[in-house]
Amino acid sequence: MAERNMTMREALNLALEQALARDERVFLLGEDIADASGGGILGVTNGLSTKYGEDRVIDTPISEAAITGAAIGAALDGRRPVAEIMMMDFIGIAMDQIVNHAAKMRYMTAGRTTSPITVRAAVVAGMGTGATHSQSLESWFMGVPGIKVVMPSSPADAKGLLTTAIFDDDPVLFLEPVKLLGARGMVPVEEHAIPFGQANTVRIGTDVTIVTYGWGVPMSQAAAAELEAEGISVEILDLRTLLPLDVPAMLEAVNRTRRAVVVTTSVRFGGPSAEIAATLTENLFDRLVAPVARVGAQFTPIPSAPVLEAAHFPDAERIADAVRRTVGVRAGVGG
Amino acid sequence: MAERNMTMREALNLALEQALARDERVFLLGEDIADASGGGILGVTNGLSTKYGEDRVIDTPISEAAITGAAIGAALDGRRPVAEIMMMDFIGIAMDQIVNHAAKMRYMTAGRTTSPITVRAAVVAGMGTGATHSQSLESWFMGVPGIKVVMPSSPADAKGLLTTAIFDDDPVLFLEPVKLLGARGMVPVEEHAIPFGQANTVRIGTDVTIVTYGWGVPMSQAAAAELEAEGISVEILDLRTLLPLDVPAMLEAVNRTRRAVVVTTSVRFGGPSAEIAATLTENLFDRLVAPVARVGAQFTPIPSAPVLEAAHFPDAERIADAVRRTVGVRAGVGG
Amino acid sequence: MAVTTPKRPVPAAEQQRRMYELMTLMKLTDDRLAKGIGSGEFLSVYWPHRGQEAVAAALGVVLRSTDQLVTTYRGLHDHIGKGVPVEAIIGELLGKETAPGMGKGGTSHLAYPEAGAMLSTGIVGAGLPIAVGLGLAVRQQGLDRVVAVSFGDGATNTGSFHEAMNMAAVLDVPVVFVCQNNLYGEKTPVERTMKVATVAERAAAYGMPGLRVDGNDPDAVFGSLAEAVERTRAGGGPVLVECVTFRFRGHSYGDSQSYMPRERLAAALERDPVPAYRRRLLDMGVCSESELLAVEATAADVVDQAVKKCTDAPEPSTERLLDHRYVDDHNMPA
Amino acid sequence: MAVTTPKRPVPAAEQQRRMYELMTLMKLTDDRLAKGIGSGEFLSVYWPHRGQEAVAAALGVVLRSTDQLVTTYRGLHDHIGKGVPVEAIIGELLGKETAPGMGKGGTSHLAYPEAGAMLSTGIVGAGLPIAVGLGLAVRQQGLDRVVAVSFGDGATNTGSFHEAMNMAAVLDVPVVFVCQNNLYGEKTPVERTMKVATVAERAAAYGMPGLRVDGNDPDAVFGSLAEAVERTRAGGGPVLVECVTFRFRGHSYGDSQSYMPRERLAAALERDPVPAYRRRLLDMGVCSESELLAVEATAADVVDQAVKKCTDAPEPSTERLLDHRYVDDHNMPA
Ligand SMILES: Cc1ncc(C[n+]2csc(CCOP(=O)(O)OP(=O)(O)O)c2C)c(N)n1
Ligand SMILES: Cc1ncc(C[n+]2csc(CCOP(=O)(O)OP(=O)(O)O)c2C)c(N)n1
Ligand SMILES: [Mg+2]
Ligand SMILES: [Mg+2]
Repeated sequence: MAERNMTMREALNLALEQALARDERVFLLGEDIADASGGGILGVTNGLSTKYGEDRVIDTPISEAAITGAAIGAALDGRRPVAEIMMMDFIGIAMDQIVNHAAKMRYMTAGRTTSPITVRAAVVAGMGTGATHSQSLESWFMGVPGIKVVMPSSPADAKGLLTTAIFDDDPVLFLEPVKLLGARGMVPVEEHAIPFGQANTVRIGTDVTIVTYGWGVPMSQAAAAELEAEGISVEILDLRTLLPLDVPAMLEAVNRTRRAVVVTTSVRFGGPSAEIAATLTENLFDRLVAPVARVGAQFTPIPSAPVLEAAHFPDAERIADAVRRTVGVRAGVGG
Repeated sequence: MAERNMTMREALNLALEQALARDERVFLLGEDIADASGGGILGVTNGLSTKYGEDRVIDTPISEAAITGAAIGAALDGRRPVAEIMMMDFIGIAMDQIVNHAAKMRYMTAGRTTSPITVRAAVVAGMGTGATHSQSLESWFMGVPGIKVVMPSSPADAKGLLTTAIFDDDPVLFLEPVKLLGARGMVPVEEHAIPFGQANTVRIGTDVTIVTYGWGVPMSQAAAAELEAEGISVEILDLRTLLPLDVPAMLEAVNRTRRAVVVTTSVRFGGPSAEIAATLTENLFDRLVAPVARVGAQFTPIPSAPVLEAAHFPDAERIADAVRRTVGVRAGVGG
Repeated sequence: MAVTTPKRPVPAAEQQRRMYELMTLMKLTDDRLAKGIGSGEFLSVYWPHRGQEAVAAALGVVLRSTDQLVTTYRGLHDHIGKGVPVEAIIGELLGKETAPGMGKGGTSHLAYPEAGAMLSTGIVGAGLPIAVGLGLAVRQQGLDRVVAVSFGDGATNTGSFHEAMNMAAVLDVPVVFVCQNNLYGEKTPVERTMKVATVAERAAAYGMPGLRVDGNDPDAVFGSLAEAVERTRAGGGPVLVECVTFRFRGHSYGDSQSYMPRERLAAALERDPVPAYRRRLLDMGVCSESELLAVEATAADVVDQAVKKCTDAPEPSTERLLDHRYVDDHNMPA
Repeated sequence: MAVTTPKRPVPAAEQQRRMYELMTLMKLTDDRLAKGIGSGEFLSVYWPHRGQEAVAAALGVVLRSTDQLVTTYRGLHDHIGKGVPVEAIIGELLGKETAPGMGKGGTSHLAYPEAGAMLSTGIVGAGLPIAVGLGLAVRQQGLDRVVAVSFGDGATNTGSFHEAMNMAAVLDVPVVFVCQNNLYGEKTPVERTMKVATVAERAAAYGMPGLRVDGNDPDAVFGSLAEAVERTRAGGGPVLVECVTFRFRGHSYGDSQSYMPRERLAAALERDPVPAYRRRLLDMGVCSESELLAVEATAADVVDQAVKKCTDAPEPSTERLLDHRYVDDHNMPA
């Protein structure tokens, strides 16, 4: 397939555009997403209303519950709505619609009705936007049977996974790491779909497996590069989707390396790394030579001041430290 | 202290009454909680408006966001509001207020403002009320820095913990297991407070520790009684609060028994047992002789039909099976 | 916001008869469920609609079969009006494998899309935004379908009501908002939860017309709903119709109604829409006594047959527990 | 809903002068922050209030120091009006240890209870229910305090607005709802998000009075707010006041305003409330040119001093990261 170098923002835009072009059931709704309103606060929907009309790229009032509910209703009648919650921090307002309606609909009606919506939400971690504009709340949804949860780490994955999300027959929460919207990579130009539940080995290694996703991936790559110089060989598994969770891939990798570090930008305590670590340990108890380590954000609301925010979120250094402890190598003095 | 035999419902009512009597800053608000509206749909607030007036036991419209927000505002001015979300399933509607406002207020203002609210919510698991009236969603809150999460398993704990919740200087989510509202026990008659973050050993044992809370406690006790006959000695630790989490008590117990089973009525995957198991394993990796087992609800929306609902939720039998597997004893044929 | 206006559509005799048929079926279904639960024969939660039959019957007659309905836990009468078989309802209540949701949903989550009954919800107010989405789908597909969403007075205090009404108006979707104002939300009377005298006047905040009608009079409800539905179908945008009625058995089955002034309930029972409409049809000469008896006998028979069939039906197999969570379970947890 | 009525309170000369002082301080603060961010001197997100000074100045003068304020991310002018020191604001924006929230909150979460500034929120609409609770506390304590909550036009489409307005009316709390209708929510003009022409008329759905006023005219805003506040203080219940104004710099600093018709912005800039009020005070003889120059010099000095102090202040120590999560950290995770 032909590829082009583009940003994740452009890749997401292209996925939306190709979905709109291919299937007239697809439409977008959300706040400020039409070109008349700037084409999306982060530019992801830029140009689409001009091309596909305001009946398919719909600006809404500030009404997250109704945005989500309207998506559900349209999906119930066979449409393929892509709803935007501008930032994941606002998803609390849509929580009832997502959890009690979208996620449970198929089950409660034994498959008579379904809710194939995509809810896109930006995750603005690490950009100084403060406690109510920076949260990674994906663990809330990992415990909600009926929903799927996706977070890409590269432009190509963003495009392929968003395409899958839109045409998936179940409700999908699609999280966009704002830190990476400007990151570039080669992306298939034609429509392409990446299946859910299929983790991606973004780095091969032998000493330890880092299990991560989203912004965790480039941070882990930086740590791995640093560790390579110290002779530690790190494998990195990008989960891509948290639900479904590619447990077979996780087990295969960790069974080999026998050591694992789980990295998330979400809080360490009570965050998604808990389930990932628990699943690994349950399955590989006898193989693991060290406890599964977890690197996540400190257990605080996200501070606005840059110096505090940097201390709150994980970084390559903290990941590298966790890896060093896990492989039993202590670098330099102290440790 | 003098004690009286009473139900958990009566114990909760007494805690509310004593708080209202002692401190004029305490007031209750919620749907149908005044006596003119039946004194609470489950009877917990029965009689209180008659005694303390409708200015302190306030019936509200069906507005979970505003109920919670109004509690936060009043708390911000030093009141001690106790807000009722009739069933935990409706808490999605209040999620933004709880997570973005109540939980973060103290931190975001460096302590200048606080939100010492109590949010009471009934958890109606296992009573045939279906997917949107039966959920145990406490894991959502375990990842929210700033809130405290409480769930009692006995009438005495219910009273002592609710008293602590009301007078605690932080926001508290107080969960009431409806299955146990009618369960009886001896309860101190005078006001008493049970500190948060202090787990309770409800059964002493040597072979394995069950870590649980709420309705999980009586289910685990039933399993333990059954297992005793098989010669398996089970310790049961009732966490009482998930945040703070009494990690020292967990580690002390599991360090002794070297085996642990975590029991929740919440989903097993993505539920609270993940963090509990991960924490145990991280700290006791070298002591554990078996992986920490987790017993929870199956990963489905909660079915309404009784036979399916029974298959969804854990029960004493499934707990006993997990214990048997963990201690390496297989009872009877198959296993 | 007048109670009736002269120009409103008037039901034809055939429509009146149909409304009576539906009301009878709704009433007898409710009676049977109440009896079954009261005696312990049926083990289920149930939110009785008894007393609100006129609204649902008129809605059922006004809507086309291709129109869609969204309703609540208290909407079994709405389902019957929309053409959902009583058997499907009772099967779901009893949690049987043969029921539309296989008992997984229960009646508060009943859907029967074959009859246009798209959604029921146990979350107060939550159906309204979803109805807006169904309306959006109508608009996008250029259909002449109308979506009706039924909800209570208490629901109009939820944020969902506000967001949905506003969005419906802004997006100009063909949704008729039908408020069954039974004067209570659970155990709290409506005057304790809103400072306005009517629900209908809330429509003005969205630039939407609001009608108010006697919800115990099927002909009057028919008039208002027919006006609203046809206006909406013709592209006139969403409308709110408030139907003032009453709930005879309290919030859910077993509610002692301790909070209810005796005289208020007694007065409401005297306005019972079912016998009142029966009298009217006789007085107007729309039906003879024997025709009405036949209608009642048929309805009784439908309910009896449905109960029998459902009682005999198997429970769902626990092997089906994990079914219907996802379109496919690849790498999904158990 | 008339734009002004003759009986409304009129500001005294001293109040007018005070309003001009406040407007000047608000304007210069905004100018300085915009300059600092534009040049890269300050690294922060900022939602400029420039253009909306008249509302916040009138609110500041109408409210007593014991009254309370709830506002938003765009509420730094409201804070200034309420008496929050500019230094506290800039310190919070720069994330300094000396700031009221130690930089933990940032300006969108600023609180300064010493001046009655109880809450700012970055979640649209979320402040309204919280203001209702502050009002409830007033009622329960028998105080004669009024709570003012400031929010935008876009916020009136949120479920929070509806639930809060209704609950305020039902609980009869002393809350004045102040909508700063700047005609845009982020990049979307108000006419795309509601079908009614005014926000004020939404009050009727709650049985609450709604006023509408020219939000660029400090004297007019003073009149409406003073009327509303005194009515509420006297036990008359909550009121909604819509102040129609404009946002000069777009949604947040750096917004290119590509969505904004040039003429619309140009026309709004011509109605800039700060120079317009200056002219009026001169014309009315309330202040002399030299008095006004002195006011402006003082304000400029306050802002300069504040910037200097804040620039020199230390960053918060990362050792304080875990502080202020809970009253005590016993058994809390890290
Ligand atoms: C969001 C939410 N809050 C509370 C409840 C509990 N509840 C169920 S029905 C009901 C009253 C609803 O009143 P109304 O809307 O008038 O409908 P009615 O039951 O009278 O038909 C309440 C409070 C709920 N199901 N959902
Ligand atoms: C619940 C929520 N949804 C969306 C946003 C993103 N957002 C921030 S400000 C804003 C526009 C608010 O408009 P308005 O209420 O008119 O206030 P203004 O910014 O014009 O002062 C939006 C959509 C948010 N902060 N909170
Ligand atoms: Mg009602
Ligand atoms: Mg605005």
